Amino acid sequence: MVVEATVRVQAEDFSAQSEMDTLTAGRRDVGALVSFTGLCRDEAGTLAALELEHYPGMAEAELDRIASDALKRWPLTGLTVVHRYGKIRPGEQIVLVVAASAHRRAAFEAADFLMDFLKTRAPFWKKEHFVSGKAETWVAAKADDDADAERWIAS
Amino acid sequence: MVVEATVRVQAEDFSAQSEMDTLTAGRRDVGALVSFTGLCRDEAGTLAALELEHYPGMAEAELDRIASDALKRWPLTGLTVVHRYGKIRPGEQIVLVVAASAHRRAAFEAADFLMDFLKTRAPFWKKEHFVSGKAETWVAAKADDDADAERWIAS
Amino acid sequence: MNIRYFAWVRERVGVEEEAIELPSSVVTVADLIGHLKTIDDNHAFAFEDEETIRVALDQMHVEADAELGDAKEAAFFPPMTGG
Amino acid sequence: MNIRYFAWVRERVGVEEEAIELPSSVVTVADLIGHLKTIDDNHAFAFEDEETIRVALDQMHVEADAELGDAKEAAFFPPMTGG
Repeated sequence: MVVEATVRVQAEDFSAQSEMDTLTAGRRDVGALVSFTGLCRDEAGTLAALELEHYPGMAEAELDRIASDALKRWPLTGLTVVHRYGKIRPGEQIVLVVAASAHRRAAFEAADFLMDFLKTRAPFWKKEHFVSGKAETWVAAKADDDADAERWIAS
Repeated sequence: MVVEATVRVQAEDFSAQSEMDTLTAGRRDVGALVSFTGLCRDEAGTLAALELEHYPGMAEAELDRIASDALKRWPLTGLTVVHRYGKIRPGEQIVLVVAASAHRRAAFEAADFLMDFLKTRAPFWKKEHFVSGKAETWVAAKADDDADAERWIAS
Repeated sequence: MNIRYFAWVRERVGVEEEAIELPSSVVTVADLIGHLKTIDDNHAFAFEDEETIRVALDQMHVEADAELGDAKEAAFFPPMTGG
Repeated sequence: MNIRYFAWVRERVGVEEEAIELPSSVVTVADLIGHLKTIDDNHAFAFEDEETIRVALDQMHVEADAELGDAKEAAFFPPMTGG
């Protein structure tokens, strides 16, 4: 049984529940469903909005590659990744990963793996707009994120 | 800021989305939301239903204890655990954990930890009812589940 | 003392709950199990493989060497299989 | 060859995309960066700290020593910060 991941890059908001429902609809072999939702924080009231730039085409292609790796590595029954672009305000959703499997460990690990590699490999960039009106700045990549992604290489 | 976990043990179904919404409502400091939903599998068509017995009072108390441990261990902004009892059919939901945090690693680890300890410490027992009509049997505890819980003791 | 049973321990004993007067020689959980096994064949069968059975005193997990102290309720059950 | 820029690399260069004729001496990504830096001050500024900049050829990540081959599009951008 070949499982295909669903990958979408869109400006519109998404519904975690509706993506989860799609992965379980009509099935009775899914025992575990893990969702990760990434939201925009206001950084203690200083952030007015994030502006998410992406490389159209490559963003989808790279997310597809990461999702395919996850499908090879864990016995999943389904996998969905949705990433937004454009202006996103504090409290709004940015990214969603849902992994479904017969067993919980596979679902947890696949969702965790997907987020780690998405952060370091998917071509998206965040620019911060501040409440104070000070000049917008590009978010710097975190060394932590590279370290998180490297966890999966040794194991 | 003291964060209190929400723990519910109930016969009724639950909505992951509504529990997630509760943890993010009116907040702008939540950057990561991880949900785990455990569902009843039909075991390749052989299972008619699971019957979940629990120890009323202790089930809630033990889930509270595990949730409090998680809140001490990770900087969470919210944590919700819902566990059902009674007869549950294939495709239906059994358990939900939602962990919210500023950062994704804390949310992932807390949800994972909660499920591991819930499996080995919360007083719930599953009895399988079969499609074939053969005698119902109690599900045996898995050595894997103990090993999963022990991962957190060393670290 | 109030004694409760769950899952297959309950099915073997044949009751969910019972109130039992304990002799003063019963100090620990292990003593309590020894005492319960003498009640009848159903209890003896339920505690046949006593290493497997888990115990809670007043809704807290304890080991077999725990003292009953002033606990009001003891519960016996198989390893948990929730989640 | 079609060249695309993203995030602050785009802002420094001043254009999102440009078509550039490459001399035959440009074989690898590193050669391409060297060539782009000669175009004007904006390009030189964008590639000032060239170790930091990531590259994709036809929408696949590559390293600086990768050969351009018959790739139609090269893209330059800072480390990713999605998710």
